[in-house]
Amino acid sequence: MTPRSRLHVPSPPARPGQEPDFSYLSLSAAGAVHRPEFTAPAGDIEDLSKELVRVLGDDHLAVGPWNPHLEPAELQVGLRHMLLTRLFDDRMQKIQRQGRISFYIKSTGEEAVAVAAGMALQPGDMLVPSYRQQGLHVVRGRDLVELMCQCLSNTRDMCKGRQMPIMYHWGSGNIFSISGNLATQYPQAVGWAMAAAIKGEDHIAASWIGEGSSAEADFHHAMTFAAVYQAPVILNLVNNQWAISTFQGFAGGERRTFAQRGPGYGIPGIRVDGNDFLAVHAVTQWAAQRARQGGGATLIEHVTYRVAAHSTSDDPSRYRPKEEWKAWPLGDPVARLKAHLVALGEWSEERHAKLEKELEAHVTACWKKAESFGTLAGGPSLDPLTMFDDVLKEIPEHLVKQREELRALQTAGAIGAAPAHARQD
Amino acid sequence: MTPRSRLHVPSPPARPGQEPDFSYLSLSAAGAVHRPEFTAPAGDIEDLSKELVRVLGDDHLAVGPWNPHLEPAELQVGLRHMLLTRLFDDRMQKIQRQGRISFYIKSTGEEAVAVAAGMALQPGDMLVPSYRQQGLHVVRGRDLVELMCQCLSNTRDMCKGRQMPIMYHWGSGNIFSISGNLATQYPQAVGWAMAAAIKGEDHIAASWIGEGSSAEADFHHAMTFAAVYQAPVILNLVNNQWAISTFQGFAGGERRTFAQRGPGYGIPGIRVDGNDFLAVHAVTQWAAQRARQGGGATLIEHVTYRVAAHSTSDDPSRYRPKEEWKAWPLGDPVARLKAHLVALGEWSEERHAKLEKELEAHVTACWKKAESFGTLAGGPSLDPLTMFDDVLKEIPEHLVKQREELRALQTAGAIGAAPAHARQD
Amino acid sequence: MARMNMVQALNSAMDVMLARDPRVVILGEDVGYFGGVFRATEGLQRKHGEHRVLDTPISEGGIIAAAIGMGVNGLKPVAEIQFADYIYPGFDQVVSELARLRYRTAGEFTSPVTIRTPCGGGIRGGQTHSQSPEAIFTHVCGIKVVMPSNPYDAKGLLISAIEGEDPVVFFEPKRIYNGPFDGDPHKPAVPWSAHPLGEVPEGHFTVPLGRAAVVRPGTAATIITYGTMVHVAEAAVRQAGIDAEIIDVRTMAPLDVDTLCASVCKTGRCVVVHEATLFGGYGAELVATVQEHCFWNLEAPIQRVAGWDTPYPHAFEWEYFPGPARVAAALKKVMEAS
Amino acid sequence: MARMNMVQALNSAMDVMLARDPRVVILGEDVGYFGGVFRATEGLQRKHGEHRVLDTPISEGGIIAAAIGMGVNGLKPVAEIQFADYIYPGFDQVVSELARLRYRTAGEFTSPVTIRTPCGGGIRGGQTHSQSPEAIFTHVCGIKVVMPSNPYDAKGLLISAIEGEDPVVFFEPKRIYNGPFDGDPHKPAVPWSAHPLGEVPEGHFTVPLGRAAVVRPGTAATIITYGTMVHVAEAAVRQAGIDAEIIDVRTMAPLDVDTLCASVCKTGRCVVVHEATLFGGYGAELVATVQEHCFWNLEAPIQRVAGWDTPYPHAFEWEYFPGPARVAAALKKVMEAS
Ligand SMILES: Cc1ncc(C[n+]2csc(CCOP(=O)(O)OP(=O)(O)O)c2C)c(N)n1
Ligand SMILES: Cc1ncc(C[n+]2csc(CCOP(=O)(O)OP(=O)(O)O)c2C)c(N)n1
Ligand SMILES: [Mg+2]
Ligand SMILES: [Mg+2]
Repeated sequence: MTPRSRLHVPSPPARPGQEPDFSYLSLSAAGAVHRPEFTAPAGDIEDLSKELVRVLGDDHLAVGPWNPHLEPAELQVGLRHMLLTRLFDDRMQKIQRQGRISFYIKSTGEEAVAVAAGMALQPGDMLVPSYRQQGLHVVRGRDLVELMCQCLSNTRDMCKGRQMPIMYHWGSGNIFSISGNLATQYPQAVGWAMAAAIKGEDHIAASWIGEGSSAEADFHHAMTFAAVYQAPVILNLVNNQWAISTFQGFAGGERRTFAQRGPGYGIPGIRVDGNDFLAVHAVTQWAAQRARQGGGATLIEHVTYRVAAHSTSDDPSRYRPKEEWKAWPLGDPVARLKAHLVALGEWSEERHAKLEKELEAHVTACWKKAESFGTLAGGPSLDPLTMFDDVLKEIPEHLVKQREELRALQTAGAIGAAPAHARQD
Repeated sequence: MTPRSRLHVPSPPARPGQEPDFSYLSLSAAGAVHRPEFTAPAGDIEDLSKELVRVLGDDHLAVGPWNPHLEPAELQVGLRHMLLTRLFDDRMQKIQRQGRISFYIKSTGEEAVAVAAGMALQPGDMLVPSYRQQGLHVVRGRDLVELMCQCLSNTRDMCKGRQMPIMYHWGSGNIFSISGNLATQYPQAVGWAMAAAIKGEDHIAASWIGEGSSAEADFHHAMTFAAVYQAPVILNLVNNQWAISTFQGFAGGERRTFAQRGPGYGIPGIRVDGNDFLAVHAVTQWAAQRARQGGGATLIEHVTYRVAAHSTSDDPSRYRPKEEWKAWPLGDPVARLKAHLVALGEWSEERHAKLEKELEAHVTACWKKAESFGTLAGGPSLDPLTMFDDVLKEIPEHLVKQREELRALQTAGAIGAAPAHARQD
Repeated sequence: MARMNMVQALNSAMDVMLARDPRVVILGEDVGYFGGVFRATEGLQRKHGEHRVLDTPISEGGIIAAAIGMGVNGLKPVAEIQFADYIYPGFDQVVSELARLRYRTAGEFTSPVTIRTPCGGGIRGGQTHSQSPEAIFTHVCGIKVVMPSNPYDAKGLLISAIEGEDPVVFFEPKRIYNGPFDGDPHKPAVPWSAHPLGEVPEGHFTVPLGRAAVVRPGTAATIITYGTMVHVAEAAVRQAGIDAEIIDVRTMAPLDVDTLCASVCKTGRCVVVHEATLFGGYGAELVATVQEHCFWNLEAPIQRVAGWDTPYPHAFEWEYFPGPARVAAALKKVMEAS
Repeated sequence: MARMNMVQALNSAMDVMLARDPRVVILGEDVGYFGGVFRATEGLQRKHGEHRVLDTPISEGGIIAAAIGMGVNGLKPVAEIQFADYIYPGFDQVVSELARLRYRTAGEFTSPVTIRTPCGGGIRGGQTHSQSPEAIFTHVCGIKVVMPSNPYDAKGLLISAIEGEDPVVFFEPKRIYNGPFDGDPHKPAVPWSAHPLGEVPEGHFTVPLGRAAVVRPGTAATIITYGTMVHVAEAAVRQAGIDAEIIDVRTMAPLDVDTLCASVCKTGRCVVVHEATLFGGYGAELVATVQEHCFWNLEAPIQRVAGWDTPYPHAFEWEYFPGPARVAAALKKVMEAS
């Protein structure tokens, strides 16, 4: 036998200029996957990690044991949240293109992963997202103005200008701070849940991570601690097929699903159609109840597709077929929920168009208001001297001195106003 | 529903003063587990991660598809290696108790995990152990004097006095350096294997980690990289039931096996009776052939028991029943291989006693020789000024100066000889 | 008052806080049933329950991350990292998360985690049981960094750390867990029970963070140091016969600049001492700060005495350890210069 | 000679080394097919093959660990960490493994990994795309730490790093990838193509590690700095109208003490400048070293100009960034003092 290189290098099914090819995806039919009791031992339900929980069929009707039987009114709220999330994203992206904010990340095509899951949880539950679940804020009723002000780093920025756009948090809304460092939030969510269990409280935590980020150490930390202490936490893994330029095979998705990691740790893993609002809602509810009843953690892999660029700094046409998303076999979560409601007779094109208009007007009004608190180009702005606050609870002496040094420089005119927009290399 | 704490805290089946209880272990009968082709897809052989590959039956005969059909001569060599490892350990522990070395770690009861695996590999394969696989050095024919000199930090210490006892390495023998930091070697072994594959060489790497250490990030890194690149590596996880004071439940072993982590990553996981020389040999051979033929990595969980204290700094009677090891259902690897050879008519009590004597004499002779190269109490000793070597390839200026500073202090008598033995707090 | 060694003092601090504040939880490798490899948590799980004192998986990153999450959910976690040498796998969670959370959320989310970890050499632990990585943490904005040099301070500082609302990395110089060590390995060990600072109140008391202590008043020169080296400095002063003032930094960040600089401006001569390696070490910050504030009073260049710039070499511990001979030599050097 | 910006120069260094030495491999997140988020590896996979230029999982710890293993097996890995802010998850592998392997095996095992990582602010990247963590690495014995300030040095130093047998952490000040930046964000960006140091040989050449460069001779004072701040220092000198000598450290560890101290002993005044936060920063080491060697020549306390001791605040980049105004003020301060 002649020795030869055997290094396997994962390669996506299609590159720019090639035909999109999603044949690698294994799909189950809507309604085909069984729904076990909350109390089923992880070892007995390993099949859930290989199948794909789906509720909405091709006929747009809800079928099977995972049908959450939501009221039409609730579905309409879900549709509204997803649509608002999408319109908000579209607007913010446009605003970024105009140079009015410096950076943005869209969640287009993945709205259900945040919205349906968020709706299936309770207000006291702590949500611990990555940067692509802005839908959670929408679900919990956050004033979009606050999100916009954060992106503007203006006088109403909840982060006081300290974070890049989209790094939101919401203390009173129980939505945790987004970190620029991937995956760090995952084991923190487990710790939060452990504390709830220690205190004997009835709240659970839910966290989100991208499939690419699951290669980070913190994924392992989260899984291990969740398994050992049976922490009341839902660990959502959003498999949107792409990290930045690398497809999910580079996170280890070539030969098994990400949900299968769960059983490896003794945690149920559920693979769900992430673009099926009803399915995401149902599996979240199942996992939440399991956690609340002392059954510990669940890993949920949401199979979805990142329709947009990774961020406004990215150009996906360099690494994947331009219209790959059009071939995505699981469709669009907004369109699918809409079609379901239409099929139920609870929605119509007219109502949809009206809602869209209403929400667009709402977003416009919010942006107008947000701008009144300051923009990159002008208006009121945060006092730079606040940058010395909150490093520690109390401002230590050396920072007092540094603040005075900066104040003196400002007074002397040595450090002037910032330019409208710094050069981005 | 009244909220109540649900934090699960793993608890071992028995604490000091209680009856040992190994009923949590799931065992398969010898010969009961199927042996798939090398080429079987990981997803098709997930059962191997839950079963327990065993070859030696209660009648001490080899049975089933995993029987490696080794020649009696080879088995005798294996027995010799395991016995030598054990006697070496016993002697070094005694020597430590006498204060003649400062620290030691035994592998008692786990000798097969290193010896049988080591014998199933080829000399060009890189072995990347943790601190409890001294048997690998024995298998590869290392002069015990060299290991002893390392423990003595004497003039023949391969580490030049820079590492605590047992932190061996062997460049020409292809046994990697042991790190004091747990688990770091695991992804390094994967990197080594990736390089072999990149170069098109026919060597594989094999690494060892404790079940407790599998909670470290580096376990995840190793598994992820091994899975993504199908690296030719064997990842051995030695589940000896205990970390220091915490049982394997604290690493996540309560609700599934460690081997099951493999399938979670798309890597075959095999759970093997780590005290069964033949079984360990067979699964190693299988995994090695798979890796060499381009099939990628295998995770092997060796189910064994840490008979000795964690190290000479540890007192296990504080946290587990004193004689727990006596109740260990998988017996002793040396005794079992011996009984097998006897059953084959290829060994006898007399030959065993004679071998034991011979090996003890050998260990004694080695110790004598090792001592001649310096002991803690006296004899030749390393030049402390060598401590400035090997920080970088070439000694940089600031270290030259520091070396001169130390030399001057020595000359002035300001820094004297070290005491025979520093106080250990 | 009771007699305590440093381990007992730390144990007592945690015991007091577990009893006083239901939010306090202890977590770490082997800290629960077993009571810690250095016995710092001995008896605490038995007394306060296994939901207050938790054994953890061997995962420093996971321990610190979980502690952060617990802190966000209203607990006051005290995490033990078994050896400071093993804190690096948790480094990202410390730097990117623990230290940043208050800042990045403008105070809306905080997590007051205390990380305890034994550091330093002199116990024949070789390169992975002897490190002193404090400098690295002092460069991270958003955490406090502490190292006590005696049982009294250890307890008082640890209680302050746990009660405070900031994250603290609390280094414990394990060489002096059982007794002060003056750098001479030939001498019999003196236990804390025979030392005035081994007298420690049994109940609650605090030693404030952010304040250095003048542990030996003097006029001829100033030695700035912390941890084990405080005792080495005392021995060096005796050995050199120079009336140096010795300052125990105690809190490395934020630094009590005033106490340090008042002394150096008075004495005009300064030696900075630590066990950690010299290059890029915390001593550099001390020198840089002192020379800036005391330049016009300095009679000689400030000297640093520190570990040689090599990994901690197991067999050459006493040639490596910056003992009294080296400190005394530096003292003489700053006295002679002019 | 060709015109290159710093990214192209780095790309060229890797290209040259991939072609010259079959042992060289590149690995990192998005470095393969895509060519890196800063395009530093653009075209390299296409040219040299996907076994030489590897995309990796998003796992900085895994990347560095795998690179170490590859290095042990005879390769010369060049690992990219996408932002220096993300190096912390790999910190344990750097400190405990990469930096220690040669030492702990007395040279029997070595792994000459080069870790490239973009650092520094000024690109509106906020706190997790702007950090300058070099100080932390300079305190780790067993690695070299490098930061270039122009395309020529970038290529020459990177080739030296890859060819050398020691591990190197190679920081790339991303603010000056495309052109020198003098700290004034209001000015139009000047590309490297219009700068003499944008002239870079296309083939193989080296700039030695461990040697600082006098980038502007002067007599009145010495500014010691590196990376982006070299250009800020130049602007500050112009602004202040003071004939300061500017030294570009280039290799932070091991440090070229002689070049630094010769200058300060000559000028008698010194300002140390870096982007990283002040407290416990690398500037402290520079100050401590310089004051020790040049004490008798110093006319004024050495000043440090550095990032304020806060996390990098996204919106206040230009109040935070230690620009020419602050450097000039410090220069004036050292000139006035006496
Ligand atoms: C520790 C760390 N490493 C690298 C990055 C750079 N980075 C930001 S997003 C990203 C891709 C993440 O992909 P995935 O987890 O799949 O999430 P998605 O963007 O698809 O939602 C990378 C590599 C980072 N932010 N943090
Ligand atoms: C990073 C790190 N954390 C903690 C330790 C301390 N430590 C040394 S051995 C050990 C237990 C390891 O248990 P396991 O992995 O099961 O291996 P075994 O000793 O049973 O062979 C611990 C916690 C260490 N050496 N390194
Ligand atoms: Mg993704
Ligand atoms: Mg173990």
